[in-house]
Amino acid sequence: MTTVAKRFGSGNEAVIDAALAAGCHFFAGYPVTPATEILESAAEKFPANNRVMVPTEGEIAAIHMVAGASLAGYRAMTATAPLGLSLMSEALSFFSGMTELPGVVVVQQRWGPGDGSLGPGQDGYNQATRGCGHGDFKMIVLAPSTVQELADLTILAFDLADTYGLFVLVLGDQLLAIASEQYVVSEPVEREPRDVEYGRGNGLVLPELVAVDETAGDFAALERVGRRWEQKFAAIERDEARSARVGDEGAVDVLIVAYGSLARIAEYSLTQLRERGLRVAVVRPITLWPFPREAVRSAASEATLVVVAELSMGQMIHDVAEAIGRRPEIFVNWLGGRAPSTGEFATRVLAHCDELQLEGTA
Amino acid sequence: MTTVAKRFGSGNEAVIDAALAAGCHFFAGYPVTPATEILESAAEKFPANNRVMVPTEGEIAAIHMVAGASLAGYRAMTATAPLGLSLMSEALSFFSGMTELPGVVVVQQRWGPGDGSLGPGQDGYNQATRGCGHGDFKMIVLAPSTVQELADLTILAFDLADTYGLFVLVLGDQLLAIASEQYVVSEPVEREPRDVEYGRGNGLVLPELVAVDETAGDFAALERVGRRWEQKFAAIERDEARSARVGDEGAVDVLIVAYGSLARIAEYSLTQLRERGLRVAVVRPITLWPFPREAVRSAASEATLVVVAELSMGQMIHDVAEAIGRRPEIFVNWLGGRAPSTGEFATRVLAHCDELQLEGTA
Amino acid sequence: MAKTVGTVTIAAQLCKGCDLCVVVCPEHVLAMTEAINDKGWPVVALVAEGCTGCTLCADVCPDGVFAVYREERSVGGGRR
Amino acid sequence: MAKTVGTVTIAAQLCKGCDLCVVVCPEHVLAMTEAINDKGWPVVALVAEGCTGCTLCADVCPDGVFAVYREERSVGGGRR
Amino acid sequence: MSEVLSIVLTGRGGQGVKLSSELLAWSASADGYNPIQYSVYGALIRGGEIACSLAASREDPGVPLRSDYALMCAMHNDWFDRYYPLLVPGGLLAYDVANITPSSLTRSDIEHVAIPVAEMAIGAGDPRAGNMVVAGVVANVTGLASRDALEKGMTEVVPAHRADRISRNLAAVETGYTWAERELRDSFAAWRLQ
Amino acid sequence: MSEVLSIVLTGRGGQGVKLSSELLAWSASADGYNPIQYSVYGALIRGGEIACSLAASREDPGVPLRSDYALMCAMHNDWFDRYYPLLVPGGLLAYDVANITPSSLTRSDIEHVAIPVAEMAIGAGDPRAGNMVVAGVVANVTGLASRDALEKGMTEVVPAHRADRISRNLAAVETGYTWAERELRDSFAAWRLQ
Amino acid sequence: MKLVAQPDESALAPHGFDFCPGCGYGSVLLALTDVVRTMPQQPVFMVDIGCVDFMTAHMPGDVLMGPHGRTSVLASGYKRMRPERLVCAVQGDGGFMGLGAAESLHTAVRGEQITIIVLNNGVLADTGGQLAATTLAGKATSTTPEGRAPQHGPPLPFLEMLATLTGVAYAERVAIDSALGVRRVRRAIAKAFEVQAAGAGLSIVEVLSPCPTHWRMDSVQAWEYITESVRTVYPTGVLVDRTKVVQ
Amino acid sequence: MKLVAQPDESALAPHGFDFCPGCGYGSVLLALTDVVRTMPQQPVFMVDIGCVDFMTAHMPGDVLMGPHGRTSVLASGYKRMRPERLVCAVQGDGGFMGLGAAESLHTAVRGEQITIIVLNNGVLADTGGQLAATTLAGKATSTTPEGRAPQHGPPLPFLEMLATLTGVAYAERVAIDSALGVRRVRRAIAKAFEVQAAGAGLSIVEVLSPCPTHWRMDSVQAWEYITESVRTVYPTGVLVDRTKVVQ
Ligand SMILES: Cc1ncc(C[n+]2csc(CCOP(=O)(O)OP(=O)(O)O)c2C)c(N)n1
Ligand SMILES: Cc1ncc(C[n+]2csc(CCOP(=O)(O)OP(=O)(O)O)c2C)c(N)n1
Ligand code: SF4
Ligand code: SF4
Ligand code: SF4
Ligand code: SF4
Ligand code: SF4
Ligand code: SF4
Ligand SMILES: [Mg+2]
Ligand SMILES: [Mg+2]
Repeated sequence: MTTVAKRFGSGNEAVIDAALAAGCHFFAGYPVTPATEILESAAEKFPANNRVMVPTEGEIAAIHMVAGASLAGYRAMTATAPLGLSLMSEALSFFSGMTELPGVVVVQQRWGPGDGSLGPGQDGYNQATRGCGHGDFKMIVLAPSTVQELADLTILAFDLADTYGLFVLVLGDQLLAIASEQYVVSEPVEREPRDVEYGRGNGLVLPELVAVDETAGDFAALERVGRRWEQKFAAIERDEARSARVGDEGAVDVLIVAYGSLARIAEYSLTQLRERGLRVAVVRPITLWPFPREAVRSAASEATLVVVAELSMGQMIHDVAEAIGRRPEIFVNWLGGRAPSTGEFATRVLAHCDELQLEGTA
Repeated sequence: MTTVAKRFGSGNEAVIDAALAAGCHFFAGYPVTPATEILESAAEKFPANNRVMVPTEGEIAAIHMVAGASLAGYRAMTATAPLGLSLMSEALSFFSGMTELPGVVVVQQRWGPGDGSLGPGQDGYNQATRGCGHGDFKMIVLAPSTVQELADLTILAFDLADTYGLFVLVLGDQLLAIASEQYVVSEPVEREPRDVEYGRGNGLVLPELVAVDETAGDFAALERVGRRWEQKFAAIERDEARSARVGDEGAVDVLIVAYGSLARIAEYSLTQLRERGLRVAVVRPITLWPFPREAVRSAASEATLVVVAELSMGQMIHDVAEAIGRRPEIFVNWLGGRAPSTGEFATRVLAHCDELQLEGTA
Repeated sequence: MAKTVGTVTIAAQLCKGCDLCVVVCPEHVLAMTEAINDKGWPVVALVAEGCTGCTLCADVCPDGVFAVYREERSVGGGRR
Repeated sequence: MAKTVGTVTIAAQLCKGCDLCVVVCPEHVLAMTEAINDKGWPVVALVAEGCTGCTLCADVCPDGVFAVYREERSVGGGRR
Repeated sequence: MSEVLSIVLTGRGGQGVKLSSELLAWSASADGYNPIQYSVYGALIRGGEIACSLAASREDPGVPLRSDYALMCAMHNDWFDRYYPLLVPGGLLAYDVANITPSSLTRSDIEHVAIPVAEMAIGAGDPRAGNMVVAGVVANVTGLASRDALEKGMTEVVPAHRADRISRNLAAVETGYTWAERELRDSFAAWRLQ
Repeated sequence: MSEVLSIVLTGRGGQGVKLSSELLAWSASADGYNPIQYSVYGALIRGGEIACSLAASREDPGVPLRSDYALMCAMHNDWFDRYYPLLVPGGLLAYDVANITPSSLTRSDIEHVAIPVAEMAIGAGDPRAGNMVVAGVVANVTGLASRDALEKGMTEVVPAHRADRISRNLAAVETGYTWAERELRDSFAAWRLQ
Repeated sequence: MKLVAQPDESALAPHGFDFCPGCGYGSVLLALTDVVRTMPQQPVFMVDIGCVDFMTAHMPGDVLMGPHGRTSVLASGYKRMRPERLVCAVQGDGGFMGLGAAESLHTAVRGEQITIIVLNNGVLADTGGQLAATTLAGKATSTTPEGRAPQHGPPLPFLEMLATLTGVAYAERVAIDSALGVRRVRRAIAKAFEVQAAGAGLSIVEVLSPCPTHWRMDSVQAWEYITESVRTVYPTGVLVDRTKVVQ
Repeated sequence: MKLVAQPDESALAPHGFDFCPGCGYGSVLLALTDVVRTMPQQPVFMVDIGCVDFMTAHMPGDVLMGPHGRTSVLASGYKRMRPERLVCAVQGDGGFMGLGAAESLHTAVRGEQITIIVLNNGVLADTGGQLAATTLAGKATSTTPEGRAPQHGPPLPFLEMLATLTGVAYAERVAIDSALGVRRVRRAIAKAFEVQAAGAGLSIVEVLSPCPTHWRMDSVQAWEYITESVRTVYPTGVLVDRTKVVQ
């Protein structure tokens, strides 16, 4: 039996405690703000727990090492910012999409293109949910909103990765990364390597695409592999969508859709919104892919106004629009590495509600 | 006055003829199927026309060289497949998103994650339209459907890149890349370098994010830059969406939405669909970002069934769904590097129509 | 006196007619033929006596076409 | 006889109190003070006579704090 | 007779099928046709299977991927099965007599013609120029390209570092062209481009 | 009195503000509170501006980014302007007497207290330990952490390779703690955590 | 008569190799198979993208194909978790010295306990014979139709550079340009695996391998080109053997 | 009295540098400014990401900050189109020898006509002092809390390796550990620009630069560490000067 300890620390530290508890045995990574502390924590705790941590010369090496360790049967991970995820994207397409190796990448978002701003942002949604690398593949994306949830979802990420044979991204952000809170994670667990069995011909040959296509240039055979993947992704869309709802039940005046740290800010702003006589709720996608379409759609169907809030120019908003079949009435966002206080959040939402002459029903 | 010559050649060759006609003076690149011939054509024609072609050690070097040449004021380009675009994505976020340098990347799609299949595919839509690199930025994406249009859009790409200060992606595919057709492109043009003026302080300092933020850690100033970008992207969405419609006018039984080579196949399948008594049309997005939402929406509003066709598991379909406010009734796709003949295309669409018991009105 | 004699078997379906074995064979007992195998390549054949089983052809053939056999045979009356 | 005399001016707002100049000054005329500048760093000062204007402090200061002045002065009666 | 002539050449990469097809396309273009040409390869294989699709018309030739071939030229058993069914009824299969298993020729709704490719190539002085012989046959039988156009096309498609092959290639083309003129005068007449 | 106590420490990175804040958070946690701590930096600057937000409660402390500070501890003019307005009416500004320009202290709806940081640090034997003095003051004035908890917290937040600083740091904390006990007994009483 | 030489059937299954006539990669594969069948354990192979990946199905052991240029780090990750296994990356020169040069370099810096077989054929062969880091000066490729010129720089002596790093326990360059050369390939690969088994550090075998197709030569000319030209720029032999020092 | 030494005011504007106390980067910036003000034209600078990018606003010329590790190729692209301008990449050791090692290497292979100033401070400083290719053996960093150990490999002598390439016209390593050292930095940078102006090839100046913060030392100790430890692993001096051969 594993014991459970209450700890106090940053989100970045919680990630490594969670990884140890999930039986992760390998970490490789390259520093980048605001994920660096994850590496540093791994550098301390992985060797101390008889696991391997390799500080590499860059992100590309890191993700390939992780894939190698995963092929060896061990739970393996890296951590980075969207910036570094860009450099990993070719490999992720290969290893997650094509060879179906399990693995976990924790991505702490900041804001902006290029080296952008170091402040909090949500600029990695598009990349994580659909564009991380070429090719027709998907990775599960988990979006925690507290340090505790960051730890919990890191553990879940390893399980999902093993279940489906893909990489799972835990998409945090700068606030989660460096804010310190209490959290509970069980003690480190040692895990036996899983069997790696894809055997054929002289031995194991990966990826399957190569195996099926080896002599024939047979596009039909390739298409069959594609169809299998299509079904796998459809199954994940069906079974793994997760979300949480906070606030008033049933019909509301204002439904806020937000994820991650910003969702938490939105949740705490509800008090102030209610003071204005509004019935309000926050629906928070926990899986960004698969997007919890049904949960968002049904909540929106009982809401007068739908608000989408993001720390970006609008990335998740397209998934929301698709889910609810219309453009959300209100979009509020903050850019530049800036996140609002709960007061500023509420004020901004209220200004839009006033403009749209919303009457509260509470 | 430039003369105009009729040529016969592959799409890949047409790209380089078009680049020369657009006054592109610099090419750097790394080979990858099915874009390699673009490099090879550049290797022949760029030096012969007194321009610079650098075969680099990889995609990352190529895109950085292109950015350097662009900073020097010259029109510059590279070419690759989605595979290589993944490796360029970090730099594109930096140079297109953050420093607003103009540039052109021709991307010839194949299919599949990883090194996937070498056959035709449309696996780069997500990546090109919204996920190419981290950060809150957009690149214009042009999708030709014939060799002639590939040439024309390559030229347009340079113009748009200069107008808006960003990279423009020309998203072709394997069919367009290697199919040979007649095309018309004007003769090579020499172009003076543009003035590069962002002057401040001791000299030009790019990117602006660094310039504004240099001493103050001033997230509000960073946000102002973000807002300017937001407006720029909004202007592009308003002014640059392009699409084409072929087939019956007005209300139709079946509206097909497809892009690139597959749209061309769809267009030629119309005859066969009409033989079944259907009124049919194809709406073909030419800009994938900005997506021609209005054109698709209004066409769909007069259509009984909307068909989305892709050589992928479904990437553009999300933009169509968002545009028309519902899930398109029919999705047909081919995977594995396989594209249908016009007959197979029509048959597949008709099977769905039959299933949905569509009655033709023609 | 003992003489080394050998022979080779040729997996003609694997041959690609690259000529390397022909050039390397010290006894000049290999030659390219007019025959084309299923893969579309001209194939090599053992065209003369005198193979010593030296294995050079097997060493150089990139496609694993040769198996080489060898034995020592006593020749002549052997003067003491 | 000519003696080289010098002096330095110190842009105290730029100083970060790293001590390099203090250690390097051959005449030991620089010292760290208790004063803290606007950036929050202790600052260096010229605390004694004897600067020769050798410029070593300016060479080593990573923050461009020093301007160095120098002149040759004749000292003593000068015996011939 | 359709306004678009659609043909396919199949074989193995090492046989030079693609060069034949490119030659035909370039030459047709030089002769005022509007051709579209596209090759499909067996993935990941050196000298592996190849099929070259060529459609030409005085107007719009349509899409690169076809399934309506009037003429198929088969130089190898590989991929024969894949394209043979795509010949339209009344179409023509011309095949390399040395490389196609006769028992595969099962359709009765099309015409079959055997080409003595190797023999002609050797006759033309270059045993490896079978692909050029075939190009000559196709050019003649379809009316896609004149002798003049073929000569122009050849200089376009042969890479600079192989320019020394041009005249040998043209000799092989000519052999095929003349052979078809003599032997296949009536086959394919219905489809021939004007 | 709100159930959540929210404080902010501002200054420059070089002053060790973050370490103070972490110490307070860890110690509060050790004392059974539920704290949340978050630092904002001026981008791109070594030793640049920093603000450390710390909220604590027996229950849920809420979000990391705050705008409802009951206590602000200002160690430098930098970013003073950014956070001073975020003090709630009735709140307390405690400031380093040597580093804050008195003319900035313009609000009349809050209380102001000057801390002789440098003097106390020197008194405690380490002129650079001003941050620790401040931590002691805050711990005492807010009731966030007991002496015991501060001692525990210190071993958590000081990195292993700097363990030799622990006792000097604790001396400085103690100086601030005692000073506040003596001088600020009544300030902030309304907000103090129990 | 006694059978004295025969290729491993399983290597050739099912239909032989898919390389061009005269390609040296077949010889490398046969050599590798010969070596492995005498070894107590089968290595696991990480095969790079390129013509080299036509080896995938014929390898004497488990295989993972990896993204272009990075199989050395992939192999390192595997080896770090499975130190008891022999791990071998097989890479083209383009991948090893060009696209993946940073990863190759740092694999050598860290002295990863793996074996790398580098196939130096002087071109990016799989994509059609473009300039590689190893193309000889003056040599025409499809991206340098006028030949490798000064602005492209001279061929890169990467193995010489890596051999200076102490993490590299063994580095040898061999050439497929004679029967003897092929035998040396076998010997070098065997030695490299021995070095790995001894845990001495990274072992690298670079094979100068003919690519008649893209060199635009026949197979025999390609061998001669290696002997007369390539080997003057890329001399064969043991560049470094730090296992000797260790003993 | 006569003014005999004064830093360039424009370099320091508006409020001086943002480096830590005792950081060598300030000295490099001042040296660079000194050199440039005596030159007939201002170079254009491509500055890498890292603590090095705090130089951006103080550079004596136009500046483009580039993505981490790749400024050498960025600079090369610029220079290819503007051969008349002097172009200079300024990079940290992490970017130059780690993340961007492939691009740095091939910039040297091609002998790009630019100047690269590499700041070797033995750590990835900007992100908080992690292991870099240049960290000395045994030295503790935030990702090697027990010190750089054998599994991390020894420090990488990258400049030595590059100096073997003929594309590198000039390579010198200098150290900021004395007044004399600082003067040599100036001289080396001046020489590097001369080499570029002469079109002789790539010129590289590697500066051993103290990082007291992450070395966990005071400024004076950091100088001593360079003198006593760093320079034994990374010897200073001219590694190669091919301009001499040319003349
Ligand atoms: C990131 C990436 N870029 C480009 C390619 C396309 N590509 C496939 S193989 C190859 C060249 C391989 O050259 P080399 O490594 O020398 O191997 P060879 O083919 O010569 O065996 C290239 C560029 C790819 N697969 N991945
Ligand atoms: C692709 C990428 N990965 C990571 C980072 C984060 N990062 C910024 S600076 C830096 C380290 C810089 O080290 P070095 O090049 O040695 O420069 P120094 O800070 O020491 O001057 C890192 C890893 C980044 N900006 N880009
Ligand atoms: S074994 Fe020797 S002699 Fe016999 S065929 Fe082969 S090379 Fe010639
Ligand atoms: S070496 Fe092998 S493949 Fe080449 S000709 Fe001889 S038998 Fe055939
Ligand atoms: S100029 Fe020389 S003597 Fe004068 S203060 Fe500076 S170092 Fe000392
Ligand atoms: S060297 Fe410069 S910064 Fe350092 S103490 Fe002296 S004057 Fe101040
Ligand atoms: S192209 Fe070259 S390397 Fe590739 S299989 Fe052919 S000969 Fe071998
Ligand atoms: S961290 Fe090091 S390199 Fe960066 S500014 Fe401080 S001393 Fe200089
Ligand atoms: Mg190669
Ligand atoms: Mg550094």
